[in-house]
Amino acid sequence: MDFIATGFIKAIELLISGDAATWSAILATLKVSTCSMAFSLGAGLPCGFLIGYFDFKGKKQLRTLLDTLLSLPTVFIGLVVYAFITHRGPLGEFGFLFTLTGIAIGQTILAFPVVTAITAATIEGMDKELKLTLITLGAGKRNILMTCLWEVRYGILAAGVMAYGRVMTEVGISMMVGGNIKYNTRTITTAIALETNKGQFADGIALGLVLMLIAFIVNLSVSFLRKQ
Amino acid sequence: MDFIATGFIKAIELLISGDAATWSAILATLKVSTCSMAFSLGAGLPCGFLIGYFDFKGKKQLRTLLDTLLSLPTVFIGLVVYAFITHRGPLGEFGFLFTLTGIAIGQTILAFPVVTAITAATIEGMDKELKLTLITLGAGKRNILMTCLWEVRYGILAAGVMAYGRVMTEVGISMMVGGNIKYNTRTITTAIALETNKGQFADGIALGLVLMLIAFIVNLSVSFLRKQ
Amino acid sequence: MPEAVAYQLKNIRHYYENTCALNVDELQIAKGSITGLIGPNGSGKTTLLKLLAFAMPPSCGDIFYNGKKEGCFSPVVRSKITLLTQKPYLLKRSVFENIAYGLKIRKDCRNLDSRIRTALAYVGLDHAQFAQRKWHQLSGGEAQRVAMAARLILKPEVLLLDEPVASVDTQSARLIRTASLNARDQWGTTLVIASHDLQWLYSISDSQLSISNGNIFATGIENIIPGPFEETREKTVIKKLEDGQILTLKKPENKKNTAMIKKDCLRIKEDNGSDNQLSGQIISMLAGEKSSHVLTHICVQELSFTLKLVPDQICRMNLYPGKNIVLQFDSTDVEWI
Amino acid sequence: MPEAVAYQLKNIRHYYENTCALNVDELQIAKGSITGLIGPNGSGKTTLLKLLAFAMPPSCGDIFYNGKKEGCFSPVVRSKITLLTQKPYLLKRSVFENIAYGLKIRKDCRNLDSRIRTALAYVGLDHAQFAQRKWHQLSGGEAQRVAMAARLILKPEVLLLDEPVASVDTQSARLIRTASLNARDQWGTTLVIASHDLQWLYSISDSQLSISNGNIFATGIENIIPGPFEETREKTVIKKLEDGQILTLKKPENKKNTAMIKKDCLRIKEDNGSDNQLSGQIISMLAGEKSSHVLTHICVQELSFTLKLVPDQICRMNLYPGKNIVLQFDSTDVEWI
Amino acid sequence: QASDKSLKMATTTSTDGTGLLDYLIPQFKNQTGIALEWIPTGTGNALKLGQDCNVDVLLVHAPEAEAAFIKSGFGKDRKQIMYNDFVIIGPESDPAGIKGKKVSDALDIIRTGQAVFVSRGDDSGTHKKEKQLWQSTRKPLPEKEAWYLQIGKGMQATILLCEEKKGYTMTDRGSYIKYQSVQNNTAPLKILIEGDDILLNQYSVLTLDPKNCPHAKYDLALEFLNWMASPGTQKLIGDFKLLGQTLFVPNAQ
Ligand SMILES: Nc1ncnc2c1ncn2[C@@H]1O[C@H](COP(=O)(O)OP(=O)(O)OP(=O)(O)O)[C@@H](O)[C@H]1O
Ligand SMILES: Nc1ncnc2c1ncn2[C@@H]1O[C@H](COP(=O)(O)OP(=O)(O)OP(=O)(O)O)[C@@H](O)[C@H]1O
Ligand SMILES: [Mg+2]
Ligand SMILES: [Mg+2]
Repeated sequence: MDFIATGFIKAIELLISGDAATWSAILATLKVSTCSMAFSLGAGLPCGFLIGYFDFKGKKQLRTLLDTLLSLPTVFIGLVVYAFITHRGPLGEFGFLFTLTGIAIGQTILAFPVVTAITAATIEGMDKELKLTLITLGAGKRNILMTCLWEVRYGILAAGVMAYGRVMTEVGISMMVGGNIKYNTRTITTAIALETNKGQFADGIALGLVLMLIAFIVNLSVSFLRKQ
Repeated sequence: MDFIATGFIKAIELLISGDAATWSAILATLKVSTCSMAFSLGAGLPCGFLIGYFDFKGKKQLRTLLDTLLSLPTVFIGLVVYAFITHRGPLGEFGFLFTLTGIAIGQTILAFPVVTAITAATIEGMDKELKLTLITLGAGKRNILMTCLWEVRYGILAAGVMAYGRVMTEVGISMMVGGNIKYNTRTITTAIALETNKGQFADGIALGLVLMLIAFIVNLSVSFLRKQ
Repeated sequence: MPEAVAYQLKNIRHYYENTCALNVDELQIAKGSITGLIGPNGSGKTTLLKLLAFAMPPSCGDIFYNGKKEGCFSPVVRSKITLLTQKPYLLKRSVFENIAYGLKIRKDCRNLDSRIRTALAYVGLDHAQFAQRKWHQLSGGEAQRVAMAARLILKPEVLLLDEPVASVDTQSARLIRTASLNARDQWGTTLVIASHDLQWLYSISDSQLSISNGNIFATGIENIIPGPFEETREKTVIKKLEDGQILTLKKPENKKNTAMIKKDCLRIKEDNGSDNQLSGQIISMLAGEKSSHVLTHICVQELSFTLKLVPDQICRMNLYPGKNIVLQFDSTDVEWI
Repeated sequence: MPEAVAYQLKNIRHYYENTCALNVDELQIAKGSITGLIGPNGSGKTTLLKLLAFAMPPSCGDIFYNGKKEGCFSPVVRSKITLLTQKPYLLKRSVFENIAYGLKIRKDCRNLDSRIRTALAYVGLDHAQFAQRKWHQLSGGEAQRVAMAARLILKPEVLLLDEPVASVDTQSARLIRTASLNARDQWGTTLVIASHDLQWLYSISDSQLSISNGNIFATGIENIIPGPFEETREKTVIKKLEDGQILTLKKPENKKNTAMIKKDCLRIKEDNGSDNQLSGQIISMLAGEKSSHVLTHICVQELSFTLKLVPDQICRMNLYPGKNIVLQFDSTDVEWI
Repeated sequence: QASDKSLKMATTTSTDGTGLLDYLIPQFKNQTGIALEWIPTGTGNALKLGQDCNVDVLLVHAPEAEAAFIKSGFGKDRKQIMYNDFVIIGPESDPAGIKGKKVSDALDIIRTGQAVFVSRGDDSGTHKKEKQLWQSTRKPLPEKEAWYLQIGKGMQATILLCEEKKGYTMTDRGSYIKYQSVQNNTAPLKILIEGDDILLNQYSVLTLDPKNCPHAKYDLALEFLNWMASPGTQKLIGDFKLLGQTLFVPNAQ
């Protein structure tokens, strides 16, 4: 139990003292999570919309597949990304291995099904009258997409925060693809994993608290989208 | 790249040959995920309903907090649970450490905010007329809860599969609380992490595929709830 | 023995944010009565019905049902009172399940199938054709009627109907009327019905309440003259109509800005005794409840008036819809609200 | 010069799953006309309007707009044709934003505020009071009227209205009528309007289409006698009413099971020439479009009939709502559909 | 500029976890101007990263696997740098009674007494060493036995699990000292066996064969290898202490 209390104090120390390693990890975490969220939302929202909006043959099967992709273990994604961007892999020449870019690629793959699945479910639960109303008001395809997403914004917000939580907390991809290089690709979660592995539980707790503080600030700043 | 192909073949071999270690991990995974899903749904659905259904002061703040809990790193949860159930901890006497029960406790904590947040968002997006209709048809509090959840079942299903994905893919808790003891508390994800650490990428891929196969079967079996 | 009272409302106010949507000082609704609720959009009909259904508590004031103050989840309220909402919402299941829902909640499932057949027949829907349809496979009016059937099957003590015939065809409107009267006669149900279809409402209700701006008048279908008015030097106010005709009304007490004239105070010109003489046109004539009088709608430019005429007068004056007439009333007959 | 044609429908069939909801072999709608759509619940009005709005493609058949076959997302269709849906859905934003939405899509935002003020005035809503309200802060009728304003502001070439006055008060119904006529006169808008409020519909439309079971009759407000019928030994079928009265109709051709009688073929008893003599009661009388005739509804047990009477006859026979009369028609005047 | 004077190294968790690299590498940067980044991971994965040319140099401790690595044409030069030693630890009360025994005898006692023994089971250098100890008893390796827990985790986690289970395990001395320091020297697990020859643990630096990995920075890697073996660095290693105890003994030839 002590290490939790110690962790609390250490968390405050880390932040105040401006510990370089910690701040580097915070920065790395922010960079990759921002990147992967941008890409997964950019791709996932339209995909989720299409799946939820239209009725087509094989929709149910596609949804089941999507649900299965939610169970993609992060280490597995890490391995597959590794296979592609390793020096000998098909994308080896870009040198993405052990870079934040590599992690962002993996996390995008992780977050994409989350965004897509929740968006699809939300759009599916949308009032059918909305569709008709938009068409009759003269909305084009683009307008329909944007307006529908805005109409179900609480659901979309849920998709976003869910994907964000997934990205922020994953270790497998960052570890495998990023390599956990200090001052470079070490993110907060890989740092926690490392400290824990070293038996430095208090440090793990401290870093965990730092991570949640970041998540809290981010969530707070998007909470204006919530219903008042 | 080769190890992905090799992994495919190994996955089939593992399943067919009835490899004892693999099957033990499969069983452990099924046990804890079932347990933690049952508890997190049991607690998360009502909580999510209450948060989404009622308007109360501080609701927005509570939602932000809930969103932040989505970013609880699994290792962090693992550490906290560890602190409580270690033999020096307050719940030490129950001997939950390094047991599947311990993992299930941690995973329940992991899945609970997921279920709650998505349920709340779904219930919030529900047609306000439904509430009125149920009351006027004479529904009691219990009926309202059950019927509302059933009315937004696609959203609830999304909450379920999302939490399931989270539980199935987490490593931190299983590793920390379960201890990754072979033939005992080793789950598929901890096994993947181990193989990857050993550089046995093909085995990692194979186990990942096994995990996704399980997830696929589970998702398939709940997909009857989907809109036809 | 005095008539038994189902509802008693005292000093009810209901606010949405800061605007007062309902303002009832005193209201009684008798058991087994059928009360019509008439008023323009936004006058507070739905608000009143929701309060009567105990679906939401009033901002202040007390509602007594059968002499007792009840709350939202009191068993009496939930099992005895039902409201057909203005936008009927069907549960995402079959028509059968929708209608059975209320009974299943009450754990009362004897003869489910035959009771549902009866309920569907009440609203003119064929069991074989509709029972197994999904909620989204219905036209607007059919959905409305299914929702009505789901209320009728409960044999409620109080049946509150919010625009039950809004998108329903005339034939079905007649069936719903029959079913409602039936409910009252067979089960002693108390009904309160809001509707803009005055003809239909008039044909079903014993008495009418008019609502305007959240205020209730128990006097039946009244004629409302909305503001603005101009003050004159005498103790009157005037309103100019679009074609230049002028209404003269006695001055209101403080702050009141809506005028009301009782049906009985309106006359179609026979003498020259009134200070208000308006030329208008008869638009429609409807048979009143007991065929002994005829509800006549007269349009005077942007205003519309309703009169109760007796057949005699109609024949004597050769009145028919489309005829131009002169309407008259005394400025002193106006009440301000 | 022949009248310009806005719509031309050819061999349209629309199926929901396996049931045919609409079946139109040929239909033309002239530019600038106002067409009323009349029919019982589930007859296919909404289906037809959705097809005319190109909001869904018909299962088979072709719809030509201005002589061209158009698809759902053709720019002409999307910018020129608009439909007020039966259950108006408001976007989850303010009233102002709801009404502005269509214009914003068209990137036409000049004088937004004043145009919205005008649109709100069309439907009788006050800009100051309503423009900033949220979508859920409206009563049923107010929401309906906001939806209407959102269509009117577009100045569409075609305005399709699905029960625009269903939950709207009489005063506002009149405003909507004025606005619709205005749209036709000022912008040359073609209107197709479905409504169960026959009086209102009759007062606005140039011509009426009756729909029954998905079949369209261009002949106006007809009288429909639904089955079942019993066959007799002669070449007739009969229908027994609840009180024992009997209708005799000529035998239908194969499979048709709904009878129709034109308004002109119905008479209120003066001679004894017809084989069908039904005692019924006048329920309502409405002024027709140009005040030269009166639409009279007569109820004969469970059936209702509509007649066009001239003022002359009304005065001569002393007709008024509530009066019991005898209705007659010849069995040979019946058409089968 | 940074790109031509930088190196990536895969290494085992122990060198990172004890803080040795944090102590050494800044000096390396000072003296040679080469920025070295290291990826702490299991020995198995470290070798794999070298084989795939994702790093330039390796610092590992699994002599047999290293030999095989070079033999397969993946590695070129190998230089012994230092060693530390392994110890067998267990509860202070030592219920099985192995204190001070020879390693192979102690393991036999554990096996027959079915005392809990925690194995890292992660194919790391330490795990390989442990298997070597079991082989020295000339009996088959334990696998599914209930008392033999293979947990597939890092050394610290293994020690902590061992503490919870009140069992025995084998660890490198550095990890044990670290464990003690975290527990404020009140750790319930104590060293029961140490000093046996078989318990020595050799760390080496390996460079990659440029034939296999033409893009790897062989020259810089060689510079690192030589720097590690240089007398100055060797002294630095010898001076590195945790809680006043020497962790690594330099032994470059
Ligand atoms: N949720 C709300 N928030 C704010 N104002 C509301 C809300 N609901 C209704 N109102 C306002 O309260 C008044 C009364 O509304 P109510 O729904 O009772 O009217 P109504 O008589 O049923 O009208 P209608 O005939 O259009 O159904 C209206 O002015 C309306 O704008
Ligand atoms: N989605 C659907 N699936 C199956 N059947 C449908 C569907 N929508 C409508 N129908 C059926 O098609 C027929 C025509 O429906 P439509 O909505 O066009 O009727 P309507 O004339 O508009 O009726 P109302 O006056 O009740 O609005 C009805 O019998 C209805 O039950
Ligand atoms: Mg209302
Ligand atoms: Mg319709």
